[in-house]
Amino acid sequence: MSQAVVQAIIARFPDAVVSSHDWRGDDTVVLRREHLLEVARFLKHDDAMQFNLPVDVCGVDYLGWREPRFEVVYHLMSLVKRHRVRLKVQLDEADLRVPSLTGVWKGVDWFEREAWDMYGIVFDGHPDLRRILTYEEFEGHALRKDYPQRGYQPLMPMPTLSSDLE
Amino acid sequence: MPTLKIDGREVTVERGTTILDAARKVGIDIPTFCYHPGLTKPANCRMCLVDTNKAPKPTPACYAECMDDMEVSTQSPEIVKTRKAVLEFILLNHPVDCPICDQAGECVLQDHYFKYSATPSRLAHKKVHKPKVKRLGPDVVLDAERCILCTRCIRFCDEVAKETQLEIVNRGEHSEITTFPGKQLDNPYAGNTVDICPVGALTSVDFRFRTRVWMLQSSDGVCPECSRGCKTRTDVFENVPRRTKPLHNPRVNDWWMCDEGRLAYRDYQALPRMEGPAAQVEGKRRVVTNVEAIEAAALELGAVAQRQKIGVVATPWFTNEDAWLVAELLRGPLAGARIYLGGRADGTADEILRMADKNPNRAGVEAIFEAAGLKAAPLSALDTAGLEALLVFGDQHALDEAGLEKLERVPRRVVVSAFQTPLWKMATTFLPARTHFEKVGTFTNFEGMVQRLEQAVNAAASCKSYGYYAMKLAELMGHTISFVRPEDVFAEVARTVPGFAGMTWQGLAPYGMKLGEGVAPAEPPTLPQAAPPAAPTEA
Amino acid sequence: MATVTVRRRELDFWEKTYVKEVGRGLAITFRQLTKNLLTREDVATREYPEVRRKYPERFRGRHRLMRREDGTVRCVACMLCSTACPANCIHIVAGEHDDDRVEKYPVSFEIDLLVCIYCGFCEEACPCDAIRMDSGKHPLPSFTRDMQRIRKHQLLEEGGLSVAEQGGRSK
Amino acid sequence: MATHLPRPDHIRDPEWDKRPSPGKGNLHPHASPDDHLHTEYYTINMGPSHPATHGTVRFELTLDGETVVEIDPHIGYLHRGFEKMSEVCTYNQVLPYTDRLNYVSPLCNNVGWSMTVEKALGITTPDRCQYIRMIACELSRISDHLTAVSAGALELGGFTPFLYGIQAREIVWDRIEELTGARLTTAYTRVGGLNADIPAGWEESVDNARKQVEKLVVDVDKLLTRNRIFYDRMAGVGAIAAADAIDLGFTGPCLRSTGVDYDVRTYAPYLLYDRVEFDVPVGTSGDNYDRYLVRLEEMRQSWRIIAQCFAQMEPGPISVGDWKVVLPPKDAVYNTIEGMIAHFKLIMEGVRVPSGEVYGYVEGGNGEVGFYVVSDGSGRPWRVKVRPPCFALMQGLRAMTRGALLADIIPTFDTINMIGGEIDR
Amino acid sequence: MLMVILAALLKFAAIVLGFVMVLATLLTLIERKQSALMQNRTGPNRAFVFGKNPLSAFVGQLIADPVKVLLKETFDPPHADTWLHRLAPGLAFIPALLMWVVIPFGPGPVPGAEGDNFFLMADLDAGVLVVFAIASLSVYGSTLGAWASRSAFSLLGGLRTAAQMVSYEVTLGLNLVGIFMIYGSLNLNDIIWAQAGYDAATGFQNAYFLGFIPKWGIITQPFAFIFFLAASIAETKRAPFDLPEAESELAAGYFTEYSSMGFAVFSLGEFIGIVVVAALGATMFLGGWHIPGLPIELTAAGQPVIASLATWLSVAAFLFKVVLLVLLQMTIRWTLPRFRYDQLMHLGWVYLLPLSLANVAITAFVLFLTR
Repeated sequence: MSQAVVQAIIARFPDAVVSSHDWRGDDTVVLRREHLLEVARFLKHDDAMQFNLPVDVCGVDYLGWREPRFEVVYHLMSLVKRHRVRLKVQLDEADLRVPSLTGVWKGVDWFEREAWDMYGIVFDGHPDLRRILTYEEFEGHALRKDYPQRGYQPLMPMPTLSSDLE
Repeated sequence: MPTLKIDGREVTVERGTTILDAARKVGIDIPTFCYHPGLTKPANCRMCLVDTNKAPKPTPACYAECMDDMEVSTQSPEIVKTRKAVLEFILLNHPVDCPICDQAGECVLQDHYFKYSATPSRLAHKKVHKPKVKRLGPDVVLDAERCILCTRCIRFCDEVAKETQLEIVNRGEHSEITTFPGKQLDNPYAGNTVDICPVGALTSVDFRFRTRVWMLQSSDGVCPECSRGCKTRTDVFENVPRRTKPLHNPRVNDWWMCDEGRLAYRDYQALPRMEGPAAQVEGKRRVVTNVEAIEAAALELGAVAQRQKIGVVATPWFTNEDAWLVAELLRGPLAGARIYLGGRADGTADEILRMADKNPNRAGVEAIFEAAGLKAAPLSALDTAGLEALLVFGDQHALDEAGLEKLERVPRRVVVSAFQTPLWKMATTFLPARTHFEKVGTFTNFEGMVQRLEQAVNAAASCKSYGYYAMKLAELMGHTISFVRPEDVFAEVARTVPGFAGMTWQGLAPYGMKLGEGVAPAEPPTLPQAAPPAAPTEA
Repeated sequence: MATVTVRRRELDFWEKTYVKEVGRGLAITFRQLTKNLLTREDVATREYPEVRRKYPERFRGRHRLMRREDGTVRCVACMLCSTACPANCIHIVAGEHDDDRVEKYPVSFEIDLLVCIYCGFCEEACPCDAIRMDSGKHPLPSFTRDMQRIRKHQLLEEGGLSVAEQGGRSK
Repeated sequence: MATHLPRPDHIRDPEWDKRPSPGKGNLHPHASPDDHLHTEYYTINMGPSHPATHGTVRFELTLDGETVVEIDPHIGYLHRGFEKMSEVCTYNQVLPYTDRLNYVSPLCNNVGWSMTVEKALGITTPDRCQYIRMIACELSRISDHLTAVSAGALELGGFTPFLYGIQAREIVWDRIEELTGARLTTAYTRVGGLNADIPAGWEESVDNARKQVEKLVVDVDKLLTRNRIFYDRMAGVGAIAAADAIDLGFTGPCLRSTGVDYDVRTYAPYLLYDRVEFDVPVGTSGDNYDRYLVRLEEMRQSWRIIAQCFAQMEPGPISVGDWKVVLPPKDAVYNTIEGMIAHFKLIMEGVRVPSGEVYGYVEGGNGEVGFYVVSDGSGRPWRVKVRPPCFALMQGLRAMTRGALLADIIPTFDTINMIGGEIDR
Repeated sequence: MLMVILAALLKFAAIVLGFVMVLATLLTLIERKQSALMQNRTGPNRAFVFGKNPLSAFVGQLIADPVKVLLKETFDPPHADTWLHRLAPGLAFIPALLMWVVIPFGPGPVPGAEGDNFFLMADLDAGVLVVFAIASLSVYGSTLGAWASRSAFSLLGGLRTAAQMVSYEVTLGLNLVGIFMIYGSLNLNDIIWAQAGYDAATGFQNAYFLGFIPKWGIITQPFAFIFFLAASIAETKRAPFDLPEAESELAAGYFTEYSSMGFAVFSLGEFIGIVVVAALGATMFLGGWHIPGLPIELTAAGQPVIASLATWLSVAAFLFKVVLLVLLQMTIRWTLPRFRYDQLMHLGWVYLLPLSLANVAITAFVLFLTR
């Protein structure tokens, strides 16, 4: 329905878009990291876009399925135009940084903190990038695919189950 | 070289290729029941029917050969309907047995029905009843009601095991599999019939009702029961191995393995495991911590000034990594020690898979020791005269009473083993080891095939691999080697042992590599400089 | 469908003096006080061990195992319940039965009620009407964790006869 | 407003963006109302075990006397790894876990989850199923709002209205129990349908419940709404402007209280919300009092919707009939191998969802509950992300309470209606 | 002299232990029962001592509560000043008891006549001032307890207590000024007699307005009564003025860190405070032991039988009025939400205090006109 948004992004930022699809009606644009910030500003401030509601930000780990390994997914909505869009930025494990959108929408603050906490994705320019759901002493990032389902933490010592040379 | 189109995709194949193989080559899956790549093709289940322009009726894809200009359709409405009909026919007399059937979860019938039909039953009559629990042999039970008469088991006995033991009796819906009168399904490969049975008609007495297959966690391994080294899969539930199944490796074992290897996992559960390290404390043997035991072992070995007075019993149950680390120990701090290579006694062999040498890695250990310049005598030539200390690895040594007595005469006896054996009883210092289920590493079979072993079971924290102990002992005796992952050790093996040259850990998947098969190294392999034997430590 | 703005008035003078609303509040609470002194109509509490609520038919309570007509347990240890269980609280050990028609039965059947989340998936997953959660009974408190692991015989004590036709054999 | 303390304008704080990251000694320059007095800030921890921090949360408060200089909410005390657990569960097995997200309106989460998976599957459930889901959602919403309203009263010291509200909630929960078999851990919907149809006589039972609940709500209303003590505690407190609320990602009653009529049920009608008549109440000033009034009104609208659903509902199937999605009927499972196999496959492997990603969202008790699901084509989700509405609301708490009094945190925190299960997952 | 002291002590023991303590203890339970009924609940009814009936449960609960509290662990917070921490509940408790010395429970001899009032421990001319003097001491207990607990929440509660009690004492006192002016005395005994229509100058006369409305304080000073009620609830730190212990903000305010007996003594002190202010209110505004229609002369003279009957009836009337006021306080407590701290101060200083002053001024003006 609002494929128009995707088209507008592609038309306006031809270099920024890696790919796009609208599976099951969810319009999705995969962006290059360098262009994320300007696309976000465009989406928020352009009269035809007006994406004023930051719905969700999260990370996804595709370890063992796809390359690059990580993705940051933004869900945005416009209460004025009543359309939605999903932005994605693909990130390589070696360079897990993405510009923070806190300057565009204040509401992504905690969501970005959560993505940092769960995946270790660094949001450049975030004013207060701390862990949010886990605690400061937590080691590793819990939602990564290589974090075990039953992980143990320094504050909760449990027997190690490693297949290392022992 | 016929070129044909399957579902619109063009493919060129060798003459004589079946449509099924051609389709799988381009990634189109055609369901089958009776077809097995390792057996002949009777085309009796009709599941693989496809439409072709060369025949007025649907053609069995597993049997029909490709022809030029053939156009095959695996998804036409006609075929979809045919498959549903075949499934309905097969299920017509199939009992409502999933809850008690061991195959549920890996049942081809379940998969195909759910994928290709998933429509309700139209049966309005009684199902035909046949014998339910019929023992065909020592390890195989038949449920005739569940059988879909694909004859895979019959063909397997005839073609692979070369012993004609099974047949079909009666006709029509009363047909059933049975053994020839007076015969039993007791050939040494009988367990494979259970594996290849697409439904739950043949089940293993050993595995029957123990657990459900979808709860199992599998890990690839190598069967250690003989030097063939069949590629296997160990299925584990709640950290206990529940069964061993052969995996396809065309270079070693095709799809099969012998029952001996298949059921051997039980022996490891039956043997009493020893998980407590022990050492002499004030003249008595006590259970100590791992670190203390290793230190005690290092002191005992270090107390012997002349390395010639130390005897070392190595085992062909080492992984290549263990062997390399032990070789480092023997080349460095224990250089000059008298080395024996033990292992289990020879057993039966046949032309199919089984080898006489019942140890998994003799070839690998020998190659690595040779590269390290170590000479190992067979255990049969054991001579402990004049030895002051003994370091014994492994538990499955062919040692008779006399041999044990000879060992016991040595005053200091360090034993590294996993189970409670006579060796454990006589050890002055005991270090608990891991079994092959608990290790990551590689085995080299009699032909020099190097295959990877995954960890199937979590070991107790006190149990370590042979290589770890060798590494720690060497470290305590002045020769520091430090590795964390077995992969890293293997990389060293590949670098320093000629036969392994060019092999990589990743390169071993899926079917392994043969010694000498890797790319030759650019420069001759160099062994790391071995430390001179450390000065004897005061005991 | 419309958007309505909620009614929001500033307080009037009497409301601002507190007195009016305090009086109105007191009237309500006093009304309930006297009413509850006289009748128990509005009283929502129940004197629990003596007076028990009748649970609705669908109430998911403690599990029970059903029996066949001959009194044996219907469960054939297919372990679908422990598979469907999101909390992994069902532990079954299967065994081979002497009777060829039964073939498989649970040697032990344990449910750890401390882990159970009472979602009812086991009941839904059971392919032979063996496990049900319609006992209408609460899990009971206990002094040890082990007492919360209810065993086969306890589950059977609650269990009744199930005459659900099964296996299509009678047809 | 009866207050003599100068109150900083917490509608929009221009210093927000320039604010250094919180840390002791790095405080807001204008936060202290009494600059001429020499006062020392002091920090206290409110929670995680504190009567007002239900749901377990901790506020790190920097106070100047009783004035809040800085508030730093720490969440995560109820973090159970829902998203991690979901990755090893089949799509249906995730369902009981969704009960525990917003545990005062579990059915909304159930419906949201099922609908998300159905969206990924590309299937639509029968009308009757959708009507029942709507009724379930609305009952849930009523229980959610009753909780929020009455717990708010409790926290302001009004124990009696709290118990009236809870009594009303009990009545609603009893109806939910009749429908689902459990009051709170409902696990009612399934991918592609429902666990069971509505029980006999349930319509009447719900209607009785409505009468009782409305009577109790009237009492609560009388005890609170026009009472000056309550009014003064709520009105003008915790106010937020519409633009800020949107920018912070607010949804649900909290956003509507600012005057924005965003309601998923009308913006993107799911289920059959486009076939029923109801109003979306909005507030004017976005303060606690508006949030309270909006919730009261939404309860009334929910009863309206329920009545219409019952009137429009017709007999019919409650699940899609496809055996690849929903379990076959028990009779087919017991007696035919076909049903048995389908049953086994669904339990063992779960519903196979085509590879792809969807974001499904419904109007939960607190606002838009979203589920972002990435599927790799197997029976278990690759990644599940919940978009909990109060996550965004809680990050707005700072904007709503800085410069207010310690006591103002309480009603503001309450009207946000933070649910630990949802925010921490 | 010794005898006088002994008699006073005995009287104190009898009245305080026999009435106040019992009533306060009962109140802890009555409040729970009453609030339960207001909230559609049943309330405590499980602690049976003899048979399964409500009375048994009532008595049982009265026994069970103190037993339970006594068996709890006494906990002193680490780093707290242990001695002050333990002393504080006593400091809060004792003043509440002491206030009883000047409150007359029943009729004594006519003012000016010979003899002591049996129902009064200390017949002081400045009786009300004693009450205030003692009441202002109780704030020390709360603040000391709060301070000694060494907890941020306690401290906030303690500070609030101090501020609140200091603020509302002013109002409380001012609202009684009108009464003093009308009835012309600070002596509580005299005030009751005056409400009953006794005039020191003219004897009994003009006992009722319009012939049936008693000349009680509530009639002559209606606004003062309302203000007094509000201020007295604030004095006892009960909802809607329970800021010092505001549960949702400060956990339990100044006694957050108390357990076992310390906690019990604090809460018992609070209940005694409720009874005290109710008694003060009954004395000042509801005519004390005066029963409208019952000629007060009967208690003073005539046949001993009738006199003692009338006396005891009056005592009962006093108790009845106290209980009534107590129940009113409790109903209010369970009906209303809580103020915010600044609103409370605002109410006290901006509304109640000026209004009370105005009330005094108007009373003075009216008195000036009428006399």
